Amino acid sequence: MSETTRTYRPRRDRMWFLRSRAYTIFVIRELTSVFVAWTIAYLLLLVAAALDGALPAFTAFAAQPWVIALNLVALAATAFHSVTFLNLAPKATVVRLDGWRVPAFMIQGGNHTAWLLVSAVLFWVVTR
Amino acid sequence: MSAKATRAARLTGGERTITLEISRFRPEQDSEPVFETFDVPLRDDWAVLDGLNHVKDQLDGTLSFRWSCRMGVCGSCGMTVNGKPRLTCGTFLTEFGAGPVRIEPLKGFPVIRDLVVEIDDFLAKLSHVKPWLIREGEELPLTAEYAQTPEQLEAYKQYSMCINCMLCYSACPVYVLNPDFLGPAAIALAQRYNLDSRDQGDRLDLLNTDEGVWGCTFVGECTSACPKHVDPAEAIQRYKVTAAMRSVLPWGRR
Amino acid sequence: MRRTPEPYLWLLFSGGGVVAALLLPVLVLLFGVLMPLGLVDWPTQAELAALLDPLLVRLALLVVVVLCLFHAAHRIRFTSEEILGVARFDLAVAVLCYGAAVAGGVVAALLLF
Amino acid sequence: MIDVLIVGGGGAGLRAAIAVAETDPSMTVAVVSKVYPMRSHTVSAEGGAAGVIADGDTLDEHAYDTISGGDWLCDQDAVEAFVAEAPRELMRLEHWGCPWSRERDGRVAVRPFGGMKRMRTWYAADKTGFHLLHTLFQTTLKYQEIVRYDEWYVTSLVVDDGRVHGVVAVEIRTGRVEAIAARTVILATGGCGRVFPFTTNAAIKTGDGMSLAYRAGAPLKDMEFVQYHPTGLPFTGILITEAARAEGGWLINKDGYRYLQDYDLGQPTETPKLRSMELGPRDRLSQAFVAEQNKGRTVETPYGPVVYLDLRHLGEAKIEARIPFVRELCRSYQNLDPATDLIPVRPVVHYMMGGVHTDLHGATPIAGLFAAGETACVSINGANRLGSNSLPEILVFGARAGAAAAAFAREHREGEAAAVRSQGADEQRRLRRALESGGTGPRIADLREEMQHTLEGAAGIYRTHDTLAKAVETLESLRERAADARVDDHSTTFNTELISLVELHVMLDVAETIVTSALNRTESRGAHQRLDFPARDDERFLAHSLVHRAPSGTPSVGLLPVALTRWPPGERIYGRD
Ligand SMILES: Cc1cc2nc3c(=O)[nH]c(=O)nc-3n(C[C@H](O)[C@H](O)[C@H](O)COP(=O)(O)OP(=O)(O)OC[C@H]3O[C@@H](n4cnc5c(N)ncnc54)[C@H](O)[C@@H]3O)c2cc1C
Ligand code: SF4
Ligand code: F3S
Ligand code: FES
Repeated sequence: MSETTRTYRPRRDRMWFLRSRAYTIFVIRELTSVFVAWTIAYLLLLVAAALDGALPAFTAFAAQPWVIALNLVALAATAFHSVTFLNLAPKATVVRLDGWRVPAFMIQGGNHTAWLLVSAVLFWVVTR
Repeated sequence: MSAKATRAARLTGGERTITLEISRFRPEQDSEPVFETFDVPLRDDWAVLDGLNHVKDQLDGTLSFRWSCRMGVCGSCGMTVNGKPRLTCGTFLTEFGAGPVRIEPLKGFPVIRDLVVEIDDFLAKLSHVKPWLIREGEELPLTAEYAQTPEQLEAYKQYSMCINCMLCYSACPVYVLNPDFLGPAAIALAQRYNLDSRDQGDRLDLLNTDEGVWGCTFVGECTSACPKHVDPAEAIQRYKVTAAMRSVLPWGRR
Repeated sequence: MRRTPEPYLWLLFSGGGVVAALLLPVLVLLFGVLMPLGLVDWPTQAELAALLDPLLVRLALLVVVVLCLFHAAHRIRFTSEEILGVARFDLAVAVLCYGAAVAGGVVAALLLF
Repeated sequence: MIDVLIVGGGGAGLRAAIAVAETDPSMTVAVVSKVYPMRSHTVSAEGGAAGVIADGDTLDEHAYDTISGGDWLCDQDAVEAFVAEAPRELMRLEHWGCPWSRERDGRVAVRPFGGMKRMRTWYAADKTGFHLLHTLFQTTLKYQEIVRYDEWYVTSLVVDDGRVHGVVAVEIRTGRVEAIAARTVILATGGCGRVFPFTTNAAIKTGDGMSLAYRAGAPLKDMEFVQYHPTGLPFTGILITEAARAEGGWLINKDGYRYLQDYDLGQPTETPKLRSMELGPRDRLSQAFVAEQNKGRTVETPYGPVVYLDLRHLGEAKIEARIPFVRELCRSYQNLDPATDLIPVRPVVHYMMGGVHTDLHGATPIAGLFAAGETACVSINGANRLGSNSLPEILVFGARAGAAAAAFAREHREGEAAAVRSQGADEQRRLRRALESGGTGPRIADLREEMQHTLEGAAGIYRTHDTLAKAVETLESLRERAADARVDDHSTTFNTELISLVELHVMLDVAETIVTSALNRTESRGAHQRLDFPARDDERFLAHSLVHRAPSGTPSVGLLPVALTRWPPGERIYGRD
């Protein structure tokens, strides 16, 4: 409306994600997805090896220190992903029973229980 | 205000002080903001806003900022206090120990002067999401209400508590990077009507867009910043579910 | 109204998020850490092949792969735009990210079937 | 040329704007407001809005409660119109989406309120004004024909030959002074609590509309009637709503004694009893506080004497459910929790019963000039407003003023461009002078503070001739010194100091009319208590005070008889059936 005043528009802060802890955590949370992708790639290599009869070559590859190191990071990243993702779920899904809103911690608890169960079952299936 | 403030000073002596580092931008003389420091009395019951009023009333009459209710309900006194978006009338000086307290205008908005920012953009967005009750067909006569049980009220109540203070916009990196994003409060207010059992409108076309709910990447800081527990992040994620379901289900679009 | 693909992408992203959250940590733990370190024995070639034999398992695996890759692609798309400030090239970034995910899915399909 | 220009974007202003837009979409409506409309002070109202809806309640009972609450200074025809339309207006708000609190069956819930014989106060938890204002504001957004001038400050009315032609306003952001031509103007600028040092009112409540009308030659009515609310937080003046008492809160003195029983307000009961004890009218409760203070039974604090509001026996659950905002305010602004702690409270200036004199349709004696809301005095509040009558008032009379202004604008198409231009230019020069040269004298804040303390001392809960007469002199000297008030800020961009200066002059006008009217009324009635004339005097003063600005600039007070219809003056009885 006013041509007589000039406003100050700050320049874009390139390092915005370092400006606060919350932003940094957000960015880390998002970047866990890189390791999700890595994990998938790694598992595909395993499947390929298993189907092609090249499992020993794969286990040798997997035993290299840098691969183990990478997978340790991937483990941390995917676990972080799981925790954050399952915690955020109640935001998108508000459950109401007869007008009573199921509190977030219950939904989160349910999610984490499911995660543990699935993990246990998989562990059992693979190592049995 | 000054009256109360100075009276407080007289009654308790005024020995402790705290330093305020205030961002100044005077378009006639500054090409970009500069900081100026002021010492103000530090009292247990003083909010940051009381400190600013002390500056304006006693030290430098040229300082500009908005405020009105001093009870956290008019939504005009939002500023960046030590890096965080806060309502200055509800933030006590004692929270900052020995200080200093750095006070800047809300980030993410053009600065008009000193601590005053331009929020016309939000008002345009607010109008855009049709934040009013939409009814179809016959209106009830003025002797009867649209019945709404306490449970139905509860379903949207939280989203109706928004005081338009803009803290959530300031906290949202997506908005700061992309001013076209509809933003947390506007979407929360759209949801306030969507979830109102009396509303018969449809805001899918307004919200189901790249600048609408899909602009949000769920940073979640809007909710942390909100002084009224509106939880705009939740409002947005919930509408994402709605919009996604209505997009894939054949009967979703009327 | 202008149609937007975002709802579909978001559904894929969310599905991928859930699948990844539930499955991936235990899989990396087993195949990426415990087995390579020798703490748990590798299954034999035959056992693995048997595990992958049922069609249903292979289909499920394909779905998992595609969803997880979409999940990653979606987040990488937005995060890179936010961090690097390249939102105005969204179309290109999106094509790149989702393209990679689709490619990964195709590779997986070829492998499995 | 604007058909209806509304000064003020609070409840009254926005309701008027919608009334115009709804009656005639071809009209142009402008809302000029010194803050964004949703910042207006209506947003702070907590307790509720009265309107007869409950089974067994009647319009006559609401009228009688209002009239006796107002100590028979209400115009009874106005009250009858008011109580009849209030329920419809509140229902209209419901139809626009206001989140009124509900009964289990889905019907609107009502609660008891001070001075009301029946449960008839609609509420939206304890943020009634907030929800009401936001509902109105959001509803105005759907009308294209409502034009807004946000953050424009109106400095004068353009009046020529007894007819209004528009306003002069400054755009705060740019400092641009503009004359806006309009066929009709509605003043809806709210109250003037900031004239006093200790008030529940927001910073913006400086009585602008009253001064605008007064300077333009319209009379102000009943300005001596200033309401003290009995329960404000010390220091901040934040209001603890009457709903806290309606839900069962007790007022106790330093000995833990429910002292109201000593002041002819009934006997203590466990559960709240309507029109009794803590649910007595505000004037009587505030006066009882002063009496306790004189007996030495209040508690001294750095911010003056206080008594306690005790909500502890209500329990946390009820407090959370019914008055959560009270808890939030106590926690955030006083660092205490009403579920476990006593709340220190004292009477604080809350509401202005007086204002711009209007008829039942909001019309002032100046043609084309209307007023509504707290800035107006239609005379439904008399000598003491009942809690929860103001929100319905701003709706009922906002709507009436809007409709009347629209009708007037339809019939009077002529404009007076010359007057608008020349008065616009005058005002421009005046403000430029203030801006450029400014003064070098005392600080605005110091003058304001002195004025506020003068008013508190002279026109507080109890008044006498001598202090009032002395206040008249002090105000005169303040006005002289204000002419040279120091202005540091010479910028045209968002110059809030310039606005404070204008507001100071405005408040001095208002203060002067309050003190003069109080001096003239040699009786005690409602909120106006003269120690030197302790009795009500219906012989002489069953009449409104009308204060005009004499050509010399000084106020002159006259009287206007009260309109009585069916309720002859009687005794105000509380706590006794
Ligand atoms: C804390 C508190 C609690 C209350 N609780 C209740 C309650 O529970 N029930 C009840 O019935 N009543 C209550 N009241 C009283 C009631 O809220 C007010 O009387 C009513 O809201 C006034 O509304 P209004 O529209 O007249 O003015 P406001 O809402 O004050 O609006 C005034 C408008 O005028 C504008 N304005 C002023 N001057 C200028 C100018 N010079 N130029 C341009 N614009 C200008 C302002 O920007 C604003 O938009 C309460 C009051 C307070 C202070
Ligand atoms: S959602 Fe919360 S933070 Fe955002 S404007 Fe509304 S009240 Fe303020
Ligand atoms: S911070 Fe921003 S990205 Fe979404 S969750 Fe809140 S709007
Ligand atoms: S001054 Fe109103 S919210 Fe702070």
